[in-house]
Amino acid sequence: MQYSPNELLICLAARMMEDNSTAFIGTGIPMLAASLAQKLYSPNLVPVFEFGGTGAILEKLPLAVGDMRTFNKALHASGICDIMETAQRGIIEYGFLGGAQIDCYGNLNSTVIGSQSKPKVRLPGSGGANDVGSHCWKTIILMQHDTRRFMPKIDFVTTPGFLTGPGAREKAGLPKETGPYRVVTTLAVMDFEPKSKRMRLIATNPGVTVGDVVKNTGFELLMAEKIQRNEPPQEKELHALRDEIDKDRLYI
Amino acid sequence: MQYSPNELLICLAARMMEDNSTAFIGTGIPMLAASLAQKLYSPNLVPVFEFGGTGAILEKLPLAVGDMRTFNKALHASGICDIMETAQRGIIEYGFLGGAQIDCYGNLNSTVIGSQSKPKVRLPGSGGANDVGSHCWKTIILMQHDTRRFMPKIDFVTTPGFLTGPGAREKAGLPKETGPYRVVTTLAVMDFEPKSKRMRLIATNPGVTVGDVVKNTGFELLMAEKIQRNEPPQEKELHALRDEIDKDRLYI
Amino acid sequence: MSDSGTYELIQPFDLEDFRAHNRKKTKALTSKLMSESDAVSRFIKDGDYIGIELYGTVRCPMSITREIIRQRFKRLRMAGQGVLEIDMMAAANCIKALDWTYIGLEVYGVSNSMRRGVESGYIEKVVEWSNAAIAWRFKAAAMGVPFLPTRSMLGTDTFKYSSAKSINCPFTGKKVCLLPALILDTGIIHVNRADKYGNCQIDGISGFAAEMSRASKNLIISAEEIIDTDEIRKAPEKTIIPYYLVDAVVHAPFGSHPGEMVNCYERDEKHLKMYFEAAKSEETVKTYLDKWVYGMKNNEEYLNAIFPK
Amino acid sequence: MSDSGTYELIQPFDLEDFRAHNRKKTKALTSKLMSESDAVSRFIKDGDYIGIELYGTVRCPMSITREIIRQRFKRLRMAGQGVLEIDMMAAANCIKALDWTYIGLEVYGVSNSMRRGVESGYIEKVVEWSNAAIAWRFKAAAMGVPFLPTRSMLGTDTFKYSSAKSINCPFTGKKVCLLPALILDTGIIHVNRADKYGNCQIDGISGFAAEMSRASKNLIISAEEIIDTDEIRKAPEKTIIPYYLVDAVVHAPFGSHPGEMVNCYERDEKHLKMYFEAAKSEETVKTYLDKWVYGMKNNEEYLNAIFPK
Repeated sequence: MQYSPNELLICLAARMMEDNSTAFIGTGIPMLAASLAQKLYSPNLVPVFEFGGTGAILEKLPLAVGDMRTFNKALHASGICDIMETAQRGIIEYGFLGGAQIDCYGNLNSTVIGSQSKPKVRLPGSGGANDVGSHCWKTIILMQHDTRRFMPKIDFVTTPGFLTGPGAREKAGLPKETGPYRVVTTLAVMDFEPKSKRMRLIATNPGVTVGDVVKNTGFELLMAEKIQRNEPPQEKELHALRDEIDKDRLYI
Repeated sequence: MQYSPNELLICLAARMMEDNSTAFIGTGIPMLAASLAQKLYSPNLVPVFEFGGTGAILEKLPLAVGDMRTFNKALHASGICDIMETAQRGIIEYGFLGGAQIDCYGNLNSTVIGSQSKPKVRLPGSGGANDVGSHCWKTIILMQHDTRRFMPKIDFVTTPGFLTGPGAREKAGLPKETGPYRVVTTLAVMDFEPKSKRMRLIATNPGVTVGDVVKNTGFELLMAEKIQRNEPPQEKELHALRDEIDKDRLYI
Repeated sequence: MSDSGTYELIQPFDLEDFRAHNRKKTKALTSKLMSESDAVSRFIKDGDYIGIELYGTVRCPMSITREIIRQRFKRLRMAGQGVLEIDMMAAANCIKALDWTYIGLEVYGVSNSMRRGVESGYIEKVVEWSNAAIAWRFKAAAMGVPFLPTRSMLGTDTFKYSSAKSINCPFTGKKVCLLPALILDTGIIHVNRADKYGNCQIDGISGFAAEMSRASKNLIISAEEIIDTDEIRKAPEKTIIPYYLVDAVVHAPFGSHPGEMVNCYERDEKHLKMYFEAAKSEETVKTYLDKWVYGMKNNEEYLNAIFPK
Repeated sequence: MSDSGTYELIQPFDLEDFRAHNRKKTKALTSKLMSESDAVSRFIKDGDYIGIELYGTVRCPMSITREIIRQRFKRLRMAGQGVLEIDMMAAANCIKALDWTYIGLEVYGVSNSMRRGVESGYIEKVVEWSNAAIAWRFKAAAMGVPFLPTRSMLGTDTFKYSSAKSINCPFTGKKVCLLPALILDTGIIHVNRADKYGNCQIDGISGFAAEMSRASKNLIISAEEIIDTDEIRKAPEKTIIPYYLVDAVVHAPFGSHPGEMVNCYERDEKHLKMYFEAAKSEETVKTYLDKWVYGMKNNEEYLNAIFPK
């Protein structure tokens, strides 16, 4: 079956969402992935939306992080401070992040290309990304994979990955044992090698070689001992996505 | 007409409550005074109760600072943090306080007689008093008047008056232009002389001489140029108190 | 220019430990319904630091309080903003140390049980705070931060006999008081309604329930009424305490008796007077406790005695 | 060990001045009903620092936004967590400086109007924050304190290009970020319901309305519906913004159009797409503004054009 790069990303992300876990859901792909996960894999996934919705049943795809669908039949509807403080207290397991640039420690830039005071391209900024990346236990980064995005040095650290390496998060005052967990891209899935905290290839997407991934990564990528192959989107996944979750094809 | 010392205190306090002003109302005499004020003098008095009630219509006398009557037909029902922060932002004009001991700067003790770690008499403690005395613009102190209470040095400063004198509140970090406004007692009404911040007699109660007040005050009391005489409780006040507000005579 | 209250923290806090604890708590929808007895024995151990949310005699979890006394704890540490429940626990010698703001009987005067406890030295340590300060300390923990600034407590002995600190604000240069986070081993809150998972609704004002629930490592909820989760999902903005904070849900009709419960019942003034009269001496309060607390197997038996059929 | 972001505060705060201002505001129940035009001209002047509460296109006070553009402000300073409204104000060259967290068009991509404003230098100063940081800065002001601590922003360029500071916590010794209070000259919030005095109700989630309303020296409310105060008094726990915070109440049905309003209407996707398409270039967005903003006398005229009879 044919599928788009976004559909693949959505399926890979949805499969990572554990049942009975809390996950911070942002606009776009995470919303589609959470909807798909609730439908197929994790009916008791607890989606958390930054403007106040917790534990919604995602019957209709939310279009914004504060729309009615983010607290549809929810267990709790509060506000942004309550949600962000809940994350700061360690309640929220997963967070999903995107970005324009990423380095080998998983630091993310979504603020600016060029200098902050005289930008070449002004990007949308942190939004909740810095908070999600600071407080959630495991952040999962979703990105397109090419050398303009996977860079040895990014222009601006909007959201903390492992900063300058082992121990750097703790030294900066960030909560213990938090940080990037997976990087899911159009080409592959990476984790972070526990000692060096550097990005490591663990699985390639269908039709993608290790060489393709290396060629499209602007820094040295560590290699897992055994590199897995990701399953392509399955029929039931694509059916749920196309015919139920995003019938109007707003995203896919 | 006969009246009790408490009835006099209630009437004196009620007459001080301005219409369309916000007033922090504690248990006991302030509740009776606020009810009386809403009935006779200040129908638009906005009572604020520390556990969350704002703008209640005091049809029945509250018995506790969090009972249903404190938010009867109220404009807003929140919680203690919201209310205390509202005071900290400068929204609340009046606060009413009591205490076991007071000094010439209006500092109040409601914590302990003797030493804090080895008390002779352990008292109920600050409660909201320290907060009210720190943040409200004008605090009105209600007390019995005798030398065991009006002391040159109190055992413990629970709630700040003018501390050690002019400028001391500001130096301590307390908000500008706040502090004790009146001391209303069973014998008299005092204010604080603006320059020295020391307690000053401004009016005596019916049947009380200036000498009586001085004799019952354990520190040197400043004297206003002209000392007023307080009106005794009037028939309409006593009628409202006895036959409407506190029919069950819980307080009077 | 920085300054410190004289006392060490009765309950030192560790945000990393709190985060790790919060992470481990289940996020699954599992029933937490249990009896007062199970809730107390499972989630409180002697020596723990506990907190009870209430406003005076209003919405006070008395069925849980009586169970705590029944289980004869002797060395509890507590945040004390209380009336009836704390007087009773002091009378039963349950308490060893206190973060104290107001403990008294409101219109019925001082708490004689607390006086006896403190003046005799049975209660070993009392640290002073204001009401807002205690609520803000819960709020600091609820926010997941080590402290909150305030302009309360400055310049007073309340500050001097606390564990607060003051600094010059790095932005304004002016003095400000810092209140340390207060993370409870166990919090206890009585609510109007809860589902079996612990999603809670409170009518009217909400005191410090939102903050204290989020500041508790373990949280015992007693509820006048157990409702279906569908009712929760119909009005999620009414949920003031979400289920993932909660460890035990106890169905406790008249759970605040002899105090009152908003929208449910008023105070039992007669019983209150009887208790406060008894509380005046060690002997008479013992007689009260023997009859109404130790003498009752559980809350059902208590209610049957209060409301004989 | 203490550290500071590089930027000076765009909006320095003075808690004493804020307290004095709050004291002067009337506590009387007086009608504050007025038109968009009066609300904006009375409570905003050029150069002011303003804030708009919303979540993306949801509950965004668009009728007030259009009026701000219509009155041709040129040097506003703003807290920017925004989508449609801030893109439009940038397109109309209303903004000179920003505390920026997220400004973009969500699924429709980056805000080209902001890009033009920032990259050309018309917008003179941009200071970085996270979403929570901006909300907590409002919360600091709402609490009446100079700052709030957080563990956000640490270790990043977001901190470096902010006006935050970091200190070692006096209790734990560990590093913590301090967020300075953000007191708005004028806040603007769209609600489901308000009475004429300004007591407001919001359905469902409440974003940062509670915090921002309490952080505003002047507060403009627009409401889908004006209700009687008796309705407010029947359910005082629903009041999220009490009247004494409010200076203007504007009756604005479809006030969030072309965005959505919880329980009232969904997004007008067609109009949104038309706008976002227009916003791609300076010329086309000018045409849009000429027609839909400058070309309309007031919100009534706008609504008549949107929903022709």
